[in-house]
Amino acid sequence: MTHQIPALEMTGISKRFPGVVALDAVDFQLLQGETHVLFGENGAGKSTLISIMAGAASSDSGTVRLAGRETSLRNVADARRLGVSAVFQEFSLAPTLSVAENVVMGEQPSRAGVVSHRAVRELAHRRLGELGFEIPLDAPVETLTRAEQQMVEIAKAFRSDLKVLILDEPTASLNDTECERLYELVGDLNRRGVGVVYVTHRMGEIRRLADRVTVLRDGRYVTTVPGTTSSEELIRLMTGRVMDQIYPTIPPPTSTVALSAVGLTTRDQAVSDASFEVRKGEIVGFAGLMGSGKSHAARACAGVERLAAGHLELHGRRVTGASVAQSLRNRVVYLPPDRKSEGLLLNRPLRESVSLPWLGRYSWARTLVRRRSEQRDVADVLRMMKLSPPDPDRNAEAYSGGNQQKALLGRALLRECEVLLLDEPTVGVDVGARVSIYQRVADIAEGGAGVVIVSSDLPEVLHLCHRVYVFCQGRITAHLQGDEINEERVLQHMMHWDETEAVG
Amino acid sequence: MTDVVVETKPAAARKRRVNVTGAAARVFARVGALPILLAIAVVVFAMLSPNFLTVDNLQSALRQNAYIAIIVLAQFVVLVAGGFDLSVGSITALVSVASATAMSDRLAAGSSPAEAIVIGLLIGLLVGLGAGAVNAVGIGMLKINPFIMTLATASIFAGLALKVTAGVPVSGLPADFSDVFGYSSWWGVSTPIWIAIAAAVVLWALLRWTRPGRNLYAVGSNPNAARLSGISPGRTMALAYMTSGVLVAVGALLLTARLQTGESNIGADLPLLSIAAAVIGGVSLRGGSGNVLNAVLGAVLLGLVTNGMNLARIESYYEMIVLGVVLAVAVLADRLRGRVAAAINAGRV
Amino acid sequence: MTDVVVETKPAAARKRRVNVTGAAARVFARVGALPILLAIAVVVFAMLSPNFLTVDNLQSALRQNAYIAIIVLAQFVVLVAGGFDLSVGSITALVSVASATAMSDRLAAGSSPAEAIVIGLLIGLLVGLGAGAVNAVGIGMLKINPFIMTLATASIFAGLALKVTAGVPVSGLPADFSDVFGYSSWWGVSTPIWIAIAAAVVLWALLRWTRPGRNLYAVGSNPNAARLSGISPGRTMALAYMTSGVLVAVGALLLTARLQTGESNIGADLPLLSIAAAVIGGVSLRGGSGNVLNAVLGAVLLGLVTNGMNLARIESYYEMIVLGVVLAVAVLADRLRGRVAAAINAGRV
Amino acid sequence: ADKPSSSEPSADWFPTAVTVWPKQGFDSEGVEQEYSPTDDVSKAWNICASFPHLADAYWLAADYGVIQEAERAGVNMDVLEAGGYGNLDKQIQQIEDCAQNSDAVIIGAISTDGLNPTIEKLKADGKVVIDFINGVSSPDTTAQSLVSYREIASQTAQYLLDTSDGEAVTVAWFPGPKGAGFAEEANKGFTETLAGTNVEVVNTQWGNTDKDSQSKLIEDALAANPDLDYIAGNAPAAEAAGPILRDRDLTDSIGVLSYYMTPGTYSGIQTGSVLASAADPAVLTSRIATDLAIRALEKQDFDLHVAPALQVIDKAALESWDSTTTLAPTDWSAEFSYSAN
Ligand SMILES: Nc1ncnc2c1ncn2[C@@H]1O[C@H](COP(=O)(O)OP(=O)(O)OP(=O)(O)O)[C@@H](O)[C@H]1O
Ligand SMILES: Nc1ncnc2c1ncn2[C@@H]1O[C@H](COP(=O)(O)OP(=O)(O)OP(=O)(O)O)[C@@H](O)[C@H]1O
Ligand SMILES: [Mg+2]
Ligand SMILES: [Mg+2]
Repeated sequence: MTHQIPALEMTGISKRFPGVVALDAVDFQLLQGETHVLFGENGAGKSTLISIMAGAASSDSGTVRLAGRETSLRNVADARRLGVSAVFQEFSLAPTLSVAENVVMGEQPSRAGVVSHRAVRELAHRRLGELGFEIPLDAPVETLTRAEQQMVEIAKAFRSDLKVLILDEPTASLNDTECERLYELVGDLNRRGVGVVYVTHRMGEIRRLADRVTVLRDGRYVTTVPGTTSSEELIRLMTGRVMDQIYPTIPPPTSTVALSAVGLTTRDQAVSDASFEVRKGEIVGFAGLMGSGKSHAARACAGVERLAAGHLELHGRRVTGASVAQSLRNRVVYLPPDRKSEGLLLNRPLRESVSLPWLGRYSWARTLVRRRSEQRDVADVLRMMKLSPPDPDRNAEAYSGGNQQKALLGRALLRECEVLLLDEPTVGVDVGARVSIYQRVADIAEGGAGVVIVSSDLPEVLHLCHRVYVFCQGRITAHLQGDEINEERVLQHMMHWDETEAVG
Repeated sequence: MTDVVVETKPAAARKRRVNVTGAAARVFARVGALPILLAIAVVVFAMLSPNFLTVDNLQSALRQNAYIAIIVLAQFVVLVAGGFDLSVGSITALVSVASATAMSDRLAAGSSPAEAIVIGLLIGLLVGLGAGAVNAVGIGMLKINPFIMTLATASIFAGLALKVTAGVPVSGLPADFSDVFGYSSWWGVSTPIWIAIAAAVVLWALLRWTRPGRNLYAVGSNPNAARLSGISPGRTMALAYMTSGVLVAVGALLLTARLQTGESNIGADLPLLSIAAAVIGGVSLRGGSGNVLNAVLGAVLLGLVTNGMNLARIESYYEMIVLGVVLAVAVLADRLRGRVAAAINAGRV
Repeated sequence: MTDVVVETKPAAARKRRVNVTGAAARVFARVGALPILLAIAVVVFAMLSPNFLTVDNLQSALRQNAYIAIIVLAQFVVLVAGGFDLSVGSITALVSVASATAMSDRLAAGSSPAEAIVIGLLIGLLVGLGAGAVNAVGIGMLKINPFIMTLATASIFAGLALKVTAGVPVSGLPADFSDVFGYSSWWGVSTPIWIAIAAAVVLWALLRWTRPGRNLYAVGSNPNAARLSGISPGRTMALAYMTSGVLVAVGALLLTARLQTGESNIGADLPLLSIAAAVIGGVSLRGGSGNVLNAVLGAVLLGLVTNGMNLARIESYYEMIVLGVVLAVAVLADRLRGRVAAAINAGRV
Repeated sequence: ADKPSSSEPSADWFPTAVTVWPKQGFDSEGVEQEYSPTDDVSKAWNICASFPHLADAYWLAADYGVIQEAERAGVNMDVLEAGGYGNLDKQIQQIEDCAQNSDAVIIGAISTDGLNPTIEKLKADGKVVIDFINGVSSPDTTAQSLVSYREIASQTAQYLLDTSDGEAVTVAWFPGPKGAGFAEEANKGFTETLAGTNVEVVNTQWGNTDKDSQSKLIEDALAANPDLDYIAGNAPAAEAAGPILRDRDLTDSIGVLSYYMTPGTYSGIQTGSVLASAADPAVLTSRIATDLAIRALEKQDFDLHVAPALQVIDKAALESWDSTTTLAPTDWSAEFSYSAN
């Protein structure tokens, strides 16, 4: 492999955005048949570099060579023609179109200019099949869950004539089992000589996949190391600091019940007959495969989903059917998993997204906004979350994905809560920031709040939670605590709900 | 909205209720609000006026609305791509005066009627294409907001049409033009209706079976996603506006044939009317969805309601009020359909 | 679009060019397109007509546009919340005839002018609020698409206004009404201008300093996010439409005072005009952004251009064309600003 | 702007038969007499004329009238149009703008009452205000040059009574846009005259006076009343009726009447598709309006309300009728200003 021409080579790539240098003379080299991980903190410039490779953005300076030839990629179509294809961090799906249409978008199989709908479905079916994803081909994409959308997104990039495949946090919303097939496919591609650029914050994925790792920090190239480099070393390279431990020690819970749900069934039947409770000072995990109903169970607790049956109690007080506003007044807060569609006010200053539910608390007579104290508190929280760049008055859409996620979490930390329901809280957040987030969650629990973590990231659930409820097909299939919380048991209950009796 | 069966009822009564409303709900969810509203309109107006449900009247109502239906198709194409066209009315006027001027000039210059007609048709289509191209450049290339761009060109094209004619109808068109394109009929159905049907079928096929057609939906649904899939949203949008311009020209030519003159003050209502018809036909103003048949049905519904009210001699104030109510109800009913479908899916009906 | 300095130039020339265009670009990027376009318009029209740049004319142009500015504010509120209001014109007509009818009836029934005026104002504001409430129910509660709902109510309200007056203007208003609200002035500036300024300031304060104001932006920006934060998008939207209705009523009352009659045939251009002014003022049609000052400046720009063209005796067909071009250029310039800002950032200017 | 018009020589429109009222409005007793414009114009006055719109042949004739008369008399003329009958507010702006550099304003009003404050202010500023064609209720106008639409529609109705000769016949009536002053007036005149006669107005359809809208209204009226005898209404309705009736072979059985004249109805009368049309001499009205403005500015004697004589024109009358009183020449294109220099 020594004299091989690199599949992709970038030199001196720079890119500025208003107020930020996203990339500063970055070099990057991708060999044929290797998986090359891009690693760096949130806002380090990974996604920006990737958009330039994929033709989705232009660089201010620098050159791109594909298979040794200098090329200028003016748009995605150019890149695709040269065999470069990408899964972007933010979904790029057409919500009103079907899954099949989305998978083949831009390259519908056609004969003599006539699109064959049969061929479209076959191609989509094959792509999804290769990845082992089972998604109804005719469902409009807007009706899918985030995880399913992620799968469609991945399927779009797996084309037949690939030379370079770029994956920007493709598994952020998938859980381990669902990721496995993807890893295998990446391996297959490598063997066929396809170079894969892979962005991830999950150390496990680096272990599993990386041939080499390029580290970026603050838009600058730091170094490229072999994939076997230890996690501690990678984190040190990324943050410039040594990080001893990711997960904090979690304090023991109290025995007072904060929130309890009995026989919860949602209107849309996504959850049926689920009973669970959260105690003060306790961190409870909701695990489950995609579409298992874990999110909907959490949403129902915060008044986001309407109930068909069952009831909810907060500190022994009935709060069944409370609206979102009432829940917030009861200090029950739900953070949505999809920061773009349900979380942030994208074209408003980031500050406003953070203080949104709490505006009443920052107002005289709940009407006149005290802008000064709002600004101060939001700035404090975001500083603590290590927002980069630390300027809450930039529009939310101008932040990197991970930083948007931090801001969303900041929303929950802005005010003290009784019950905090975090749905996929650390999607796309870098390891360094995750440490401080986990620490905050532990602190909040210690402060007496009940915390629910809904997550597809199994390690997160395993390490952070006192107890775990496992969901399958809308029902709770297991209730694990203490030593019972381990990977095999959780996985087993996720998939075979009939083997164990539903827990009441 | 949908009645959920309450738990306390005896099971038998419950069962029956489910069956009756259930069947109705299922029909509703299947066919949508539009055919039902059309049926209601037909029944109501048939009761209000004995002349409504005659072959003659229905044929005449459809013929009157044939060119509107074509312009609704033009609007439809643009809406699917996530655009908006407020200039369809002005383009109609401009095409009308341009083609009429061309025909009457040719005729005056001694051409044969057939030659004059062919040239007039060509000029009309070219003007429509050109007007569409202006929109296309502004929206597709310069990325000016479609609402503003077409509002601007609406003003510009109307100014041009007036400049050409000073508001005086252009007369002296070949009689054949009007006879063939305005008043002839084949197998008992008049030509404008045939042309509208042909336009709808062609457009349907283009949107369904060609790649640019599919791209239109993709761009309308999420331009950024389309871009990241290698589709140029700008170029696709430009294509939509040019197609739209040509379709408007077809409608305008039919109208000119019916009026027998080129008119600069026609079409003022068309922009909002065509959008309303398309939306009633289930097209989303956010782009990326809608089907040709329903858009045409939307135009037919509005046309029949107006015709019916005219026949029933409803006072013109009330006509305005009724039309407003029909619009709102049609869209509301479509929303309701979504709910009913969801309820059926959730097994609650 | 933005001129990027080419590499081949000698360094010295390059440097100078950067400084000159650079400074201009920086100013442009800072203040935006609107003030620059306003300045250009003023200079051009001052050259074309000696009467343009007189205190009298500017005062008169502003006074003429004061009520339009208020209606632009009404449109602005709704646009910020992610809505759309095509009924502002019809509400204007309805408020005008309703308040005029009330005043002239009171006066005829022997009330004092002051009493009649107060009642007329109240009725006018209530009708505006009521009309806004109809839109609010349709859009906020029944979730009918704003475009269609307000198109429907535009037709309904216009029908009602005609029904109330039977097409005949309502005269016999108290002279004081017109004197005070249409023609008086304070410190040399006429009352309608003061009222427009007051409305703008109040609205600005409400949007900036109150929770409902902030909620408006949130709902406009992302209704789902707002909902998950305990804000009801429906209720917020409803609030926007009711505020809008009241603002339209204020504008309509001023207009009625200037006309001294209640008229059903006013405001036909207002819906599109007000949206155009707001968009020129940088308001996004996708909701969630825009500021009051710029929206008002947008109205002023359109008003001054029309006034200037009238003074410069530009042929009215060309006026339509020029107005269209100004619209497109204003929006294009605003887009350009973003690019220039980006280029400055990238160190390319 | 001073391109010579190749049309009819513009000098010989006078003397012409007019009715003169001693006061504004139609309440006083009118006197029939001859009218000639003043030949004593001391300077090139600045006059502006405001139209509701300039998008049809009727207002084009008015445009022709004011521009030609300005040329003949040697004064400056500016023409403004408000873009339609829904835009009263815009018309006021235009009048205020143009009044700034005009000595006199000729107003074709969108609204009978809505311009009163504007006119009051113009008067206070010492401007001459001539009310023409549509009519306003303001007491502050200097003079009026306008015919009564009520009268003109009434004459149309009278013609209908005469031709139907006492038989019981039906007519569908298309006055024009609801709420527009001229259409409301015409509606009164038409229905009043036919009230209690054997002519029954079976269908009244209001609508915008574009040919497209009128065309639909006619088709619907025909569907509603299959055995209709007459169609009467605004000029676009009469124009639109031609092809529709021919298509249904009804040209001979349904008579078409218009209450004002346009080139379309004129050629309709020639070809027989229109039975008759009232001729409201828009060109003369406009010329007289211009002359009234000049007389007032010159401080000469003038009449407070002048209206040219009305006529209903059918094929028989067409021969002897001078179309230049009513229609702009076919080669006339809209002019927005004339400057005398
Ligand atoms: N936006 C949506 N539209 C329609 N159905 C949905 C939507 N979101 C979720 N569902 C359905 O609701 C059910 C439960 O979804 P939920 O989001 O609670 O699952 P989840 O376990 O959180 O899955 P994921 O890991 O994908 O987030 C699934 O059957 C899914 O199909
Ligand atoms: N559209 C934009 N406008 C302004 N600034 C932007 C824009 N997109 C990205 N940036 C800035 O560029 C920098 C790099 O962002 P990028 O998205 O490449 O980070 P990333 O490494 O992918 O981070 P993450 O791990 O959070 O996804 C960030 O500081 C971000 O704020
Ligand atoms: Mg990223
Ligand atoms: Mg979930």
